[in-house]
Amino acid sequence: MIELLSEVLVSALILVGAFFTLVGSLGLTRLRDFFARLHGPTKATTLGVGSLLLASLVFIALEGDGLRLHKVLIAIFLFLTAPVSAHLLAKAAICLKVGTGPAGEVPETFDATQSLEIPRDPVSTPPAT
Amino acid sequence: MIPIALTIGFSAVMVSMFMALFRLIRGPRLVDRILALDTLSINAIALLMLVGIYLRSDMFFEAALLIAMLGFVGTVSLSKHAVGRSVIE
Amino acid sequence: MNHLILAPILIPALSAVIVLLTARADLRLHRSLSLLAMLLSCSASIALAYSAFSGAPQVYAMGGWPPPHGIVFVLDRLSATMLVLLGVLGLAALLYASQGWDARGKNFHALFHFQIMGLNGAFLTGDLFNLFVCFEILLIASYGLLLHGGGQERLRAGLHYVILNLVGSAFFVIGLALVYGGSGTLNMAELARKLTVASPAEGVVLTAAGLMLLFVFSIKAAAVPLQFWLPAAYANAAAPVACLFAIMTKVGLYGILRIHGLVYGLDSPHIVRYAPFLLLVGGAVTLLVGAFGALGSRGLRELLAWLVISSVGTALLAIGLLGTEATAAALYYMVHSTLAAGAMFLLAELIREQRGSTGDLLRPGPNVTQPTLLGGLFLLGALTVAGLPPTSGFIGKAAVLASATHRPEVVATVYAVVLLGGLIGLVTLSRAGSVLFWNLGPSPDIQPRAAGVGRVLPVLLLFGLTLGMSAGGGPLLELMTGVAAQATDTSSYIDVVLRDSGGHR
Amino acid sequence: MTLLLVILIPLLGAMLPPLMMRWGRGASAGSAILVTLAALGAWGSMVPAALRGEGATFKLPWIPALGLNLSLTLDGLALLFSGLILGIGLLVVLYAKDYLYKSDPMGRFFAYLLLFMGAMLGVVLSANLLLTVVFWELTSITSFLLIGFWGHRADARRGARMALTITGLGGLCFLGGALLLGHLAGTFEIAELTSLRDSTLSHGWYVPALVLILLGAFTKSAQFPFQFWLPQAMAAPTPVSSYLHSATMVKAGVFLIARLHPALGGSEVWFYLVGGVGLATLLVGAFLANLAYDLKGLLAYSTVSHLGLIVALLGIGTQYAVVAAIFHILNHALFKASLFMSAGIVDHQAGTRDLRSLGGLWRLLPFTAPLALIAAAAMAGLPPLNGFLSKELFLEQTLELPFAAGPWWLVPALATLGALLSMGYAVRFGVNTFLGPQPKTFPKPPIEPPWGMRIPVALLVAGCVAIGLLPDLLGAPIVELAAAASSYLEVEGVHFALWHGFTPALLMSGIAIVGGVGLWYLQRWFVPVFDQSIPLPSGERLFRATIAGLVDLSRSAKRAFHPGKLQTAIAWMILSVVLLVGSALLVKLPRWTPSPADIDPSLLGGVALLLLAIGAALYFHRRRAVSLAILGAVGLLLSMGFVYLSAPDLALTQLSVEVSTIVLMLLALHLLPAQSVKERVGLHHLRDGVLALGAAVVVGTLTWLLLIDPPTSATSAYYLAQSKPGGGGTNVVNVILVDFRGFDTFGEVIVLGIAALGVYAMLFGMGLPTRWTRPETPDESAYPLMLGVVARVLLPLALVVGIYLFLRGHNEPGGGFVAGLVFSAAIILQYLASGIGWTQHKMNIPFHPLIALGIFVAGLTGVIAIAFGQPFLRSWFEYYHVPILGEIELASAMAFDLGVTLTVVGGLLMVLVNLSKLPRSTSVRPLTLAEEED
Amino acid sequence: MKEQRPTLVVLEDAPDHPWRLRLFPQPITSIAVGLTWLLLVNSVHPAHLTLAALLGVIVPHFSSPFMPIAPQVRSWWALLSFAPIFLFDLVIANISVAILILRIGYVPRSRWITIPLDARDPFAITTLAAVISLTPGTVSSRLTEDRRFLLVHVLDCNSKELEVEKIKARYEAPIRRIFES
Repeated sequence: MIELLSEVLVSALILVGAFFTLVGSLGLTRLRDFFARLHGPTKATTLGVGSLLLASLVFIALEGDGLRLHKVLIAIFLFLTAPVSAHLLAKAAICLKVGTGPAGEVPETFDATQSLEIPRDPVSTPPAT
Repeated sequence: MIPIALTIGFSAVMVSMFMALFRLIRGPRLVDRILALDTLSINAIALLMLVGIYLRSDMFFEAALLIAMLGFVGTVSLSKHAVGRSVIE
Repeated sequence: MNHLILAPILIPALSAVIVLLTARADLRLHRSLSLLAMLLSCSASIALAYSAFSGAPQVYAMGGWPPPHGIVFVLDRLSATMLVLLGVLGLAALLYASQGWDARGKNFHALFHFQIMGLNGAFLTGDLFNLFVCFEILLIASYGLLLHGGGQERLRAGLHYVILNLVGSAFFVIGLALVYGGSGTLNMAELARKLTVASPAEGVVLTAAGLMLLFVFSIKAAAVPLQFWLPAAYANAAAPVACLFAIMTKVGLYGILRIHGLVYGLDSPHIVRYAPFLLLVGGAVTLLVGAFGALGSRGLRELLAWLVISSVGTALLAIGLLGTEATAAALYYMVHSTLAAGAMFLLAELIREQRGSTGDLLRPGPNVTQPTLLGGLFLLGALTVAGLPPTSGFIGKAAVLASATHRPEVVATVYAVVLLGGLIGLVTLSRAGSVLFWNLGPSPDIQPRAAGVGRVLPVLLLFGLTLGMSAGGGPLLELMTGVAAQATDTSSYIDVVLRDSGGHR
Repeated sequence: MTLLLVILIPLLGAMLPPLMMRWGRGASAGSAILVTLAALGAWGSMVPAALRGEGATFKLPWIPALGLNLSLTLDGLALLFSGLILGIGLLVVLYAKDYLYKSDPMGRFFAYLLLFMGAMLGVVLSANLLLTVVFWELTSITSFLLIGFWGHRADARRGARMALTITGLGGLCFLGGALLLGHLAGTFEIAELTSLRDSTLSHGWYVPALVLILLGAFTKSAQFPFQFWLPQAMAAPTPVSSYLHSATMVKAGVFLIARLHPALGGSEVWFYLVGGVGLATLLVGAFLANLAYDLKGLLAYSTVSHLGLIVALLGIGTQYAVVAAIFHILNHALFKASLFMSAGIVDHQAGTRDLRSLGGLWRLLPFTAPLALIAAAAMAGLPPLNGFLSKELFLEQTLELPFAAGPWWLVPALATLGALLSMGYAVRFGVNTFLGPQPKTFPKPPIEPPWGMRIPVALLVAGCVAIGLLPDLLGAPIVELAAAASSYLEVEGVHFALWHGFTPALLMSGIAIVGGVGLWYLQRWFVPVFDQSIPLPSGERLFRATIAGLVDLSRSAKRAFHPGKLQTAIAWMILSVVLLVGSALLVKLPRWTPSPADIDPSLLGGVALLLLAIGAALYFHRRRAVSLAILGAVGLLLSMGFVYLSAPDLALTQLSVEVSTIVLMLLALHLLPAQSVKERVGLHHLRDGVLALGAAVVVGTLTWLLLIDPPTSATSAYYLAQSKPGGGGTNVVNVILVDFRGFDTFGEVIVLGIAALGVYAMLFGMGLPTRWTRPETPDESAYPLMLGVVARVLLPLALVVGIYLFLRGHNEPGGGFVAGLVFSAAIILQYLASGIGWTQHKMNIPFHPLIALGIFVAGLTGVIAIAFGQPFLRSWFEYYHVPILGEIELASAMAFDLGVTLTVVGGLLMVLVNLSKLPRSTSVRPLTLAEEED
Repeated sequence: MKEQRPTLVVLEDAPDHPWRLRLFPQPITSIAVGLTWLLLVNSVHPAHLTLAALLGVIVPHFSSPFMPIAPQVRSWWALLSFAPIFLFDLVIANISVAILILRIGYVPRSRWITIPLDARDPFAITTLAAVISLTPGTVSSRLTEDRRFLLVHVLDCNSKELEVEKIKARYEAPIRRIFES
C-alpha cells in the first residue's frame, strides 16, 4: 500500500516536473516576443526541476537510503540564480531596444539616467536621496 | 509505474532540450540565445535528476549542483557581453 | 633507485618556483639564483651521463608504481647525451640573457627554467603520455619565452608558432589514444614488447599510431613540409631564446630516435616497411629546402633559421640510413648543429646590435664596432655551419657520408643531396659574410657600444665546444657509436625496464 | 714531428703579424719573414734525408672511426712542392712588405698569408686522403680571405665569392670521391691506396670516385670549363696572385692528380679525362690570354693554359710525361711568379695594368724590364731557358700516347697550336708593356720600386736561367725523386739537355715560335674584333646569372609555398598526416567482420543534439559571441555524454572548465571585432573540403578499428585492483590522477601555471594601455544590484561546495582540479558583479606566488617521499580512529591535490584579471593579426 | 599592467570587533555555511558537525569582506509567514503561465509596469525583485539608478494599477517587514 502510494507520488512528481520543463521550453520556442519568452524558463522550468528534485528525493528515500536532503541545495541555487539571470537578460534586451511587442515601449523615466556621486561599493552604499 | 513515468519524463526533457537548442540556433538576437542556453542547462539538471532516479544513485548530484551554480556565471557574463559592455569592469 | 635522475627536472622546477614566490624581488637575485640552478642541473646532467655511459640504463619508477603501470624515467645513453647537450646550451643562453635580455619582459627566468624542466623531462621519460606532458610544458613555456621582449613581429610569429604546435599536440593525443587502444599501455618498453606479439588488427592500429607519432615528431623537428612554424619564430625570438630553441627541433629528432628507432624499430615490420625510406626522402627534401630557403633570406637570423631546418634534414637523412654507424653520425651531427646554431643566434644578435638601423638585414650597412672579433667569430661559425674543415660540421657531414657508403642503392642520391646542400650553404654564408663585413655603407654618427665580455663569453663557450667536438672527434664518435648501439637494442631495453624496474608494491 | 712543426709554425705564427702591428709595419713584416724562415729551417733540416729517398713520416690517429689520421710524409713530390711553397712564400712576403699600401692592414694580410702557407703545406705533406681534404678546404677559405682582402671593392668581393664557390664545389666533390675511394679500398692512407691500385681500378665505384676527385682537382687548378674564376681572382693584391694563383694554390689540383696518379692512374678513363681536359684547357687558356688587355688577366689565362699543359702530361701518364709534368711545375712556378711580381711592379708604379695604356716602360724601369722580358721568354719556351726544356718534353710526349686519340697527328698538332698561342701572348705581354711606343702619360709617373720588390723578381728569374742552363744539375735530381713518387711506374735515370738534336719536337716548337710572333703581329686586328663583335661564352657571367637566379627563385618559391599564412601551414599538416596514416591503413588494413553494435535511442537523441549544436557552432563561426554561446551548449551536451557513459568525474571537469572558458573567451573577444573577416569563396575552400574529408575518413577508420576490438589492458585492471589498497582511494579516476600518474598531473599543473605566466608576459609585452584605474561609475547598468547581492550571498555557499568537492575527491567524484575551478568561478562571479577594482581590493592575493605555492606544495609531497627513502611522489595514507569523530583518513594525495587547487585558482584568476584590464576595443593592433589570415 | 599589492585579505569593513564577532564576523553566514555543509554530506555525524562548525568559522573570514553589510533578518516571524504565500504563488504562477503558453492562438497582452519602491535595503529590494520574477507572469526587468523604481514586465496584464497594488501589498510589505522596519 505504502509502496503503491509512494510509487504514485514519485511518478506524479516526475510527470509534473516533466510537464513544466516541457512547458517552459515550449514557451521559449513558441512565444514570439523576447520578454514573453523570458517568462517560460524563469518559472516553469524552475518549478519543473523543483518537482523532479522532489521526486528523486522521495524516490531515494524510499529506496531505503534514508532522507538525503542534499538535492535541496540545487533548488536553492536555482531559486537564487534564475531571477537574476532573467533580470540581467531583460536589462540587456532593454538596452538593445529589443522589440517589446504590443504596448511594450519603455517608460521615459528609465531613459533619463539620474546622476549620482560614485559609491565605492556598488551594493551597500545608500543611494542619494 | 515509475519506469513509464521515467520514459515519459526522459522524452519530455529530451524534447524540451531540442526546443531550447532550436531557440539557441534560431536566435534571432543574442539575448534569445543566452536565454536558450540558460534553459538548456536547467533542462540538463532535470535530465540528471531523471538519470539519478533511473540508476537509483546520487552519482550525478554534484554535476547537477555545478550546473546550477556555474551555468549562472556563464549566463551573467554572456548577458553583460550582449549589452556591449566589458564583461568585467 | 638513483634519485639523482630527478635532479634535471626538480632543480629547474624548484628554482622557477622560488623565482615566482619572490616575484617582486630584485632581478639580480633572480639572475644569480637561476644561474646557480642552471649550473647545478647542468652538472647533475653530466654526473648522470657519467653513470649512464658506464653502465646499463637506469629506471626510476615514479611513486614506486612498477612499470608498465606507473610512470618511469629511463636514463640511458641517448637521454644522457641530450641532457648534457641541453645543460650546456641552457647555460650559455642563460649567461647571455643575464646581460640584460631578461629585463625586457616578465617572468623570463621562471619560464626559462620551466622550459628546461620540460625538455629534460622529455629526454628522460619512459612513458609516452608523460612524454606528451613534457612536450606540453616545453611548448607552453617556449611560447612564453618566444614572446619575451614584446613587439608586433614576435607576437605574430608567436601566434603562428603556438597554433601550429597545438595542432601538433592534438595529433599527438590522437596518436596516444591509438597506442593505448592498440596495446593497452603507454609505457614505452611495454609497448615495444606488445608490438612483438600484436594481433593483426592491433597491428594496424599500432602502425597507424606509429606513423601518427612520426608525424608529430616531424612537426617538432620542423621537417618539410611541416617547417612552417620555425623560420619566423626563430628569426624573431630574443637572442637567448633563439639560442635555447636550437634544441627544440632536436626534441623531435630525439622522439623519432626513441620511439621509432628504439620502441618500434625502424627496420622492423611493426611500422610500415617504407618508414626508413620516408625518413630518407623527407630528410633529403628538408635538407635542400632548408639550404635553399637560407639562400633567399633577407636577414641573418632568418637565414640561420633556415639553416637549422637544413641541419635537421641532414640528421633525418642519417637516421633514415639505419645502422649503428649512421645513427652515431646522426647523433654527432645533432649535437654539433645544436651547439653551432645556438652560438650563431647569439652572434647574430651581437652583429645586429652593432649595425645600427640596418640590423641583421643582408644589405650594405655600417661597419660593426668590433669587426675583427665578430668577423672572426662569424667566419668560424660559418665554417662550422657550412660543414667545412676543420670544424665539427665537417666531421659530422663526413661521418654521415661515410655511413651512407654501406647503402649502395642510395649512396649516389645521398651524396648528391648532401653535397649540393653543403654547396648552397657555402654560397649563402659567403654572400652573407661578405655583405656584413666587407660591403660597408656609411657609418652612423654614434658608433654603437661594443659588446661586453659577458655577452661574448657564451658565444665563445659554444664555439669552443664545437671546436672541441672536432678535435676530440675520434673519442666522441666512439661514444656516439655506443649511444647508437644502445638506442637500437630494443630487447635489452625491454628487459631492463620491465625487469629491474625498481618498482615495488 | 718536425713535419708537423713545418705545418704548425705558419698556422700558429699567423697570430704574430697582427700582434706585432702595434710596433709598426716593419715589425709585422719582420715577424712574418721570421715565421717563414723558421718553417723553412724546420723543413731544411729534413731535406737531406728526403733527398736520400728516406723522407720523414709522421702519424697520429685523429678520428679512427672515419679513418682520418694526422699522417704526413715528405716524399719527393711533397719535397718539391713544400720547397716551392716555402721558398716562393719567403720571396712573396718580402715583396708584399713594400707592395702593400699604407692604408692596408698589413698584419691581417700576413696573418692570412701565413695561414694559407700552413694549409698549403698541409695539403702537400699529408699522407692521408681525408687529411688532404681538410687542408684542401682550408686553402680555399684562406684564398677567399686573401682575394677579398680589399673587401671594399665590389670586384674583390665577387672574385672572392666566386673562387670560394667554385673551389668549394670542387672540395665537396673531392670529399665525396675521397670517401668513396676510402670505402672501396678500406683505407685513406695514400701509400696503402697506391699498393691497392689494381683492385681499385677494377672496382665498380672506381669511375665515380675518380670523377669526383678529378672535379676537385680541376676546379682548384682552374681547368676547363672552370677556368673563369682565376681571372676574377686577380682582384687580389698582386703578391697573392703571384703566390696563390700561379705558384702554389692553383697547383694543388695538379698536385692532387700527381699524388693520386700512382693509385688511380693508367686507366683509359684517366687518360681521356685528364688528358682531354688538360689539352682543352691548354688551348682555351692560351687563346683567351691572347685577348686579354689586363696584364694580370693575361697572366692568369696563361697560368690556366700552363696548368692545362701539366694536367695533359699527367693524363698521358708515361714515365717521361710524368717527369715532364713535374719539371714544368717547377719551371712554371719560377717564371710565372716572377712575371706576376713584375706585373705587380708595373701596376704599382704606373698605376695601371691595361695593356692599351702601357708601353715603352723599358726606359722607365730599366731594372725590372729585362727581368720581366726574360721571364716572358721562359714562359714562351724560348731556349736557353727552363720553359723551353719542359715544353720540348711536352711536345715530345704528345707523339707517343698510351691510348689512341683520333688520327696520330691530332694531338701533336693541338699541342703545337697551344705552344704557338703561348708564344703569342708572351710576346704580347713583353712587347706591349716594355717595348714599343710610350704613351703620353701614365696615371702615376713610373719609377723603379724599392729593392724589396725587385730582389724577389731577380732571384726568381735567376732561377729560370740557372735551371735552363744547368738542367741536369739543378733540375734532374729533385724532379726524378718527385716523379718517382707520382708514377706507378719505375722512374730513374732522368736527365735533361738543351739540345737533343733535330727531333720532331724541335720542329714543332720552331713552328710555334714563328707562328707566335706572327700571331702577335696580327693581334692588333683580331683582338678588337673579338672584343666588339664576337661575344665569347663567359662562364663567369653564366655563374653570376645562376646565383642571382637561384636567389630570386628561392624568394619567389618562399612567397608561393611558405607565405606565413596559417591556412597554408595547417593545410600542409593535415595533408601530410592524412597521407602518412592513410597510407598505412591502405597497406595494412586487415579484413574484419563488422559487429553491429546495438544502438540506444536515448543515445541517438543525445548524439543528434550534439551534432546539431556543433553544426550550428560551425555555421555561426563568423559571429563570435553567438558561436561562443552555442559552444557553451556543446560543452553542456558533452558533459551529458559523460553522464551517459557514467563518468561523473569527467562530467564535473567538463562543466567547470566550460564556464571559465566562456568567461575568458568573452574577455578575449573584447580585443577582436565582433565579426571575423568575410572570406572570399575560392579554391582554398575546395582544398579545405577535400582535406577535411580525407582526415574524417582516416580518423573514422581508426576509431572503427579501435571499436571493433577494444583494448584489453592489464594496466586498467591493475588500477582498479590497486586503487584502494595501494592508493587509499575508492575513486579510481582521482587515484590515477594524484597517484598512479601523479607525475603527469604535476606536469599539467605546471603547464597551467606557465600558461598563466605566459599570458601575463604576453599582455605585458603587448604594451597596451591599461585602461583600468579606479572602479568606474558603479551604476545600475554596470553593477546591477540584484547581481551584486546574489553573487555575494552565493560566495560562501560556493566556497563550501568547493571544499566539499575537494575533500571527497579521493573517494568519490570531485578532486582538486574541479574544486579549484569552483573556487575560481565563485570569485569570478564577484568580479562580474562588483568589478575588478573593488574585488581586487577586497581579495588582494598576489597571483605569482599563489601559482608558485601550488606547484611547490604539489612537488613537496613528492620530495618528502624521497626524504623517507621512498621514490618521488610515493603516496602515503593512514586511517586514524578518533574517539568521537570516527575514522579519518589522511593521505599525501590530499596535499598534492591542494597544490593543484592553488595553481588552478591562481592561474585562472591571473589570466582573468589581466585580460579584463585590457581596453575594450577592436583597434588593438596586435589582434588584427588574428584577422590577417583570410 | 600594474602589479597587485601583496597584502592579504583585508577586513577593513569589520574593524576591531569583540572576539565573538572576530570569530564569527557574520553569524548568519556562518550558519548558512554550516547548514550547507550538513546538507551536502547529508549526515549529522559528529565528525561532520565539527567540520561544519569549523567551516562556519573559516569560510566567512574569506567571504565576509565581500559582504561589508550582512543581511539582517529583523523578524523571523515575518519570514516564516511569508514563505507559504510565496510558494503558493509560485505554483499558481507556473500554472497560469503554462496555460498562457499552451493556449493556441492567444496573444498575451504584455505590459510594462513601474513599481515605485519603498524598500531601501539592498537585500529587501533584491528579494522583492526575485520574488516578482518567480511569481505570476511578471519579470522584474530593471532598476533605476536611484533604486526607487522597479520596471516589471507583465506577460498578461489587464490593468497596470491593479498589478502594482497587488505587488506592493502582497510582496513588498512583508519583505520590508523581514529586512527593514
